[in-house]
Amino acid sequence: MLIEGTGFALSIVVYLYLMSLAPSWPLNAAPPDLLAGTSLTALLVASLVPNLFLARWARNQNLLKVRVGLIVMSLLGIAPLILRAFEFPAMHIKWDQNAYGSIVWVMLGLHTTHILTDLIETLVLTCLMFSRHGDNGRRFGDVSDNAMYWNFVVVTWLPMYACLYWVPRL
Amino acid sequence: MRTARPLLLSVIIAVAPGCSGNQSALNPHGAPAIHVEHLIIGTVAACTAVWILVMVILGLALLRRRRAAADSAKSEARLTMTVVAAVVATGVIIAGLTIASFYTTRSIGGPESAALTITVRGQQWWWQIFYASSGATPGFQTANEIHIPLGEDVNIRLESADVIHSFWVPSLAGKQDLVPGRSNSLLLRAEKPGVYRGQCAEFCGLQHSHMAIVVIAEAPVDYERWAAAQRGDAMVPADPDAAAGQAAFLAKPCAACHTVRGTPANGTTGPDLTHIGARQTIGAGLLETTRGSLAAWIADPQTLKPGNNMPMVPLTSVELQNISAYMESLK
Amino acid sequence: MTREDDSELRDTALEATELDRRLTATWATPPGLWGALSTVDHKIIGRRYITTAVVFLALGGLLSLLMRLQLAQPEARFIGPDRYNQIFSIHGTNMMFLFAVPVMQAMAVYLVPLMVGTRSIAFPRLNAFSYWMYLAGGLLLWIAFMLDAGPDVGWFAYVPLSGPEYAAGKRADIWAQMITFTEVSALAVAVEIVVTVFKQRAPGMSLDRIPLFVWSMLVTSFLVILAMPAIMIASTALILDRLVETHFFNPAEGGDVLLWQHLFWFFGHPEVYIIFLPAVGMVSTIVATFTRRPVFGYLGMVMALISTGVLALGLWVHHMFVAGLPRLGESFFTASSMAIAIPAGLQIFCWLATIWAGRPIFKTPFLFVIGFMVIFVIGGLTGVMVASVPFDTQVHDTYFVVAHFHYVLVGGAVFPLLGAIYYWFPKFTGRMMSETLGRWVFGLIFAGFNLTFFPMHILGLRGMPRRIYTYQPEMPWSGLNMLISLSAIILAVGFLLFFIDAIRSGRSGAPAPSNPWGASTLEWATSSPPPPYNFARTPVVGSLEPLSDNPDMLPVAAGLRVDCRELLVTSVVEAIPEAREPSSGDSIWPLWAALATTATLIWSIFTPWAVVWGSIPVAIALIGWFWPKGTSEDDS
Amino acid sequence: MSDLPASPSGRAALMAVALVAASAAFVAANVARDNHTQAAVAKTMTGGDPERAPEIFRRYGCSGCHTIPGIPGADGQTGAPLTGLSKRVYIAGVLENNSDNLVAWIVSPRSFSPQTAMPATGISQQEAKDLAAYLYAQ
Amino acid sequence: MGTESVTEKANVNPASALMVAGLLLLISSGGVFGWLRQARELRLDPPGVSDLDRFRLMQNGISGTPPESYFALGKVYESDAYNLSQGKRLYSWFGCAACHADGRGGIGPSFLDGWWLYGPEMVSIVASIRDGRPHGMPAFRDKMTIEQIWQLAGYVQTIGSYTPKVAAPSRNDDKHTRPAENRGPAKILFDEGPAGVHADQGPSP
Repeated sequence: MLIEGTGFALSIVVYLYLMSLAPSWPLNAAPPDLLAGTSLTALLVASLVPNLFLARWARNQNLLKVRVGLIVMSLLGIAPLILRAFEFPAMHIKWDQNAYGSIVWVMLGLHTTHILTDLIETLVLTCLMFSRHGDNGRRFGDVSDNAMYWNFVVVTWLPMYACLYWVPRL
Repeated sequence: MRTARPLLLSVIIAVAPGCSGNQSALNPHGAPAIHVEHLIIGTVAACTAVWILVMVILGLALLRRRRAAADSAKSEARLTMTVVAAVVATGVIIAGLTIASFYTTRSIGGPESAALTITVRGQQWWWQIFYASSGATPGFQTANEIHIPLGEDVNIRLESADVIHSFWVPSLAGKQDLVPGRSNSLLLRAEKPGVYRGQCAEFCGLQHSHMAIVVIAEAPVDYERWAAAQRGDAMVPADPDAAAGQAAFLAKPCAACHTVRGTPANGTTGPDLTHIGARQTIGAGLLETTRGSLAAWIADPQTLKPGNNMPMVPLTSVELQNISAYMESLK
Repeated sequence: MTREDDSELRDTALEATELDRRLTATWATPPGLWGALSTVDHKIIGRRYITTAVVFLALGGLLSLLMRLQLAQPEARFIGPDRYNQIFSIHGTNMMFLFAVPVMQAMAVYLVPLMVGTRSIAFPRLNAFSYWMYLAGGLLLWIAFMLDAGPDVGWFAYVPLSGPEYAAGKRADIWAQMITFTEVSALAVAVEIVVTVFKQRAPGMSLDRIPLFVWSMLVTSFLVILAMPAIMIASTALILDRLVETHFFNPAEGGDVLLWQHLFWFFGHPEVYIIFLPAVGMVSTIVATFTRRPVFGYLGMVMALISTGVLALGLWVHHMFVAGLPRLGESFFTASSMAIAIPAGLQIFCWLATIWAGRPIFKTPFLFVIGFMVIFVIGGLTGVMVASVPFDTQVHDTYFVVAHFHYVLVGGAVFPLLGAIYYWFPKFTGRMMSETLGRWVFGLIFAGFNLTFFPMHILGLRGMPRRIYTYQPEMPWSGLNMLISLSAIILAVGFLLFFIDAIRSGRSGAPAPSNPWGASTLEWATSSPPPPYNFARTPVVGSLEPLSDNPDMLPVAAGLRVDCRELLVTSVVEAIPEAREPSSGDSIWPLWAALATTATLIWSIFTPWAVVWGSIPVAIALIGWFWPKGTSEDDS
Repeated sequence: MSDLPASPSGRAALMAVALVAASAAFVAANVARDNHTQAAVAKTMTGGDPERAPEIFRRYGCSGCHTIPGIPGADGQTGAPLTGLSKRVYIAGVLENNSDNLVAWIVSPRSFSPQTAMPATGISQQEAKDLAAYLYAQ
Repeated sequence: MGTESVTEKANVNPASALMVAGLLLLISSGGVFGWLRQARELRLDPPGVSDLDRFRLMQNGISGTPPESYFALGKVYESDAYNLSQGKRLYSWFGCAACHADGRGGIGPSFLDGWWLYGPEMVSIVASIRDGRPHGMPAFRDKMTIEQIWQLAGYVQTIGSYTPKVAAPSRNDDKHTRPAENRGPAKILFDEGPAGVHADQGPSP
């Protein structure tokens, strides 16, 4: 996570660097529409609540609750992807139009990859918890690691959200 | 100790002036380069002293006679003191060198004071050079050769047409990159008349090795005479070979890439050839400008400088003769 | 967790031979091809890693001989510009990404678990995966070179020369994608080492008792983790620019050419320390052993390691002094670049003090350390020179810099590495290398190196730029170039002799005892070569030099299971035992995962859709990797 | 199939031989491919058959005056060596190097360079094409 | 004796067999790589260049056959990345954009719309560039060498191709006006296919 955190931080640095060179920012585009991104942010922040519960249940090795929590988190992993699909057009620019478009798409893409990775992991864990391998200390450990990772995905989004949606409005 | 001798040798080379040809940081003839040379000599001397000192200590540590049982606590304390002192000394030397470096940077100064500005545009793999117009006197374009008046600050504006190059004439100044999308500048000032060779220092592709530039520093009168000649159109060829050469030049692909002012040839891809016969070199320092090397270059540029952007134009033997005669006549 | 029953056989219950038999049954790699492909034993993987890296060293060395052949005379026609550009690009890329960084990490993969007294590295399957990725990246580069598709844009791949407009074909993409391979493997190893050092140290090995080599690898791993994402971002941006026309480096659309240099050198400068810091650890280890005393100023050394690591992240701009950046920034980076000389100086002085106070024994590993001191100090001092902006404007991108970084990297890393190989060879193979040949190897390499690289300083000052495939006969460089090329032969003979010695000793050298040098760190507490389980019982550490304190009987901790792979987890600071943790068993899935990733990455040079379709097999392989097999390791 | 040498040094030697063999195969295949391409281009350009050339070179005395690679006894010192002819810019310093000019030159050199010492050998057009194909294929 | 050696041969050590297989693989891959390797040609042989002029065109100026040596060279002007990117540079150096813009056309016809007045074959494009065409396309016979014309033609064909070539060059460091060649701009911008008859763009074939 330190690696990915550095990656996210560097992408923000690149964004700000390109901004510092540009005569106007965003370059030849309107600032992004707030709706999709903001509701995604709200959704991600809200998803922290069940996620924290899930982490606690996993620590307590409560199989039933963990199963429910994982299903909820799977759904909460899919929902942001749907919203994300609306975020790309909300940027009013494509990756191949100029450097602003490039960095914006790469940042969104980078974060989407993380949501996707965590979602797949959550789905696999959900299957596992319903299989005979489920009730096992190690699996519960995996679940809390996964919950931890989701926290990371959500927390790193916040500076990126600020950067993508609010910096162009400054 | 095996390396001590070459190291000292280099110091001797550094101190002995004028023995390294005309493309050398150790043979400076321009104010910026002279300042840097002083810094180089000073730093190398200081560092050599440090190195010798460390080596002497290493030698002693390795070979010294050991007493049977030393008072370990006392000697440890003494060692600690020594190491701390050495680190402090390192800090002091480093600080001294940093200050010397800042001082040199300051004394070189920026190109703000310059009266004359020359724009150098890096191209794969040659230098396009613009002398700006001033008032009524029109500007002109040339390639691979800069003339500057002696003892005057000259601002070299550095731009690139394609990839990153680096302008480096070590006898006059340090190097500076030519970065696409940006514009850099560099101060040149020659203290002694002469022909100073420089070379692209940033890897720029296939013919990075053959991308030389010549800076000619001459008395202001000579410089003005040269500039006046450069502003003029190309000479009309007098002898029949050259005249036929001009006709061939215009009929063949040559004119599509090269400009010869005063003729219909106005291509902009290759170097301006209006006064090529007066330049010292062709092919960006590849060969001396003679009838023979002109012919060799025109006949087969891809063997002389593989990968460069001048194609091999099929010419009959007579056309080749004539065009090279024409080129030579463009003084 | 203290329950004792028949199904959980512990090492407390068994006497030595039976313990050895049972532990071997649990930890050993099964024979045959399948076993070799699915092993996760850090020693086997470490040896593989080292061998592969040394093969790449030899290949890179051959390229440098080709370059010297071409440069021996002016306007030589032996190699044309196109091939020469590929050769020097691959030489640099190969030496940095396929030799220097991996070989240092490989030494750590082998040694760190032994030095901290544990049974295996953390995340052993990730370790296997990282090796396969590294191998695939290396093969990609070299096969591309054989097909005349080798990168020709330098190891630094500056845009726009490497960008979509000026680098035709797939050469630059292959460079950028090869970076991804080595990044993935380097980052994986870095994570393994950090976790191994933090959580798996032997009981009692508190932070102030960690061997210096382990400290150096810890700092190195953090540097890898912090610096490598920059090049990952940079190379991804480059591929995107080339493949799907993003505009990161296109000035006409708001991109910037210098952005590449910032990102590249933000990684590229720490890279030097990623290579050099492990060497500091090696030198410290060898100095301690061959002067018969602990390294002077342990705390100072650790602080120097950490501060070098921190400073390394803050001086990348000194590679860009002539790119036309604001002068104030340049001054700052001059100061910080100069400042790094202070921790480096501290290290040198500590070693000198150690030698001064100790009783040196002039065996081959120690000879290499002496050579290191002589050469590296020159490299460091020339580093101080190029840290000065005005000085650098004259020598940047000239042979002076070529000389400088070969003094730093060969002097500062290859010499210690060769010493380290002579030093640890008995542990790796159970056989000693030849002392006689070793002296010849040292003498030839030392003399050959200095004769080859010292004159390059002078060439640089006399105006010879780097990366030129030839020079004109009018330039006054041909004499020195001929000397350099001839000296390179001496250097090559030295290396050849080293390879011969290593191969010969590995097959028929004198058998080595457990601790041939009388060293004091834990890797010497087990047999040479170590058994698959490293230590029959986990050692307990009471000082910085556990073997000097108790040369005969090392105290041990017991209680680990012997019927499945299990190791001891300890606390970060004091190394107090916390829990028993299972360690993953052999698996073929890391290989499948590496193959799927390789296919995806190479395919993605050609179309972006490869990332979408290729992620499916990658995901399948990863699920297969982590899916529990119902074995005891999975379930405890 | 015989068993491999059991001794370590034997295996190392085998490995070394295999590496050398692989490098040799690499170089040989590369050279073969280049030659193949070059020969194919030469044939299509000239419309001649290089197979017939060696005999023609000897019959018309070409090999007496020129050094020609691959032709037995062709080490003549009177005319210029004909190695790497396809890379030349001019034929005899007079004609642009292309297949028509080369054939024409071989048939009647005097018509292009009156002072040349090269005789009109009475060679036929098709024979000259065969020679051109051979020379360009080198 | 005999039986002994037979049994020995029958029980080949699997490790040895593996090693032999590995060595054979090594040697054969050496050969394969050697055969596949194709060095970048910076200077074509002069007679080869001159032969490029000898393509045959149909009477109506549309389509024809390239010189046979072109096939012997492996159709390098269509498939070789270096030649294509050289062609791209020539496109800007020789001012093609003045009439054809970024490939969309202007005064001259578009390359992207899938409509080739004289067909998409290399020889047609080469002939158009070399000899010019009615309605304003000038002849470049005296401005470019024949090798440059082939390079340029390969590039022009690439811009208008509906299946993007792997070897195609990517964008320039210029303003973005259309998708880059390696992404198949014709396909992206004119996915509906050939755009019907262009009465305004000269004679239809």
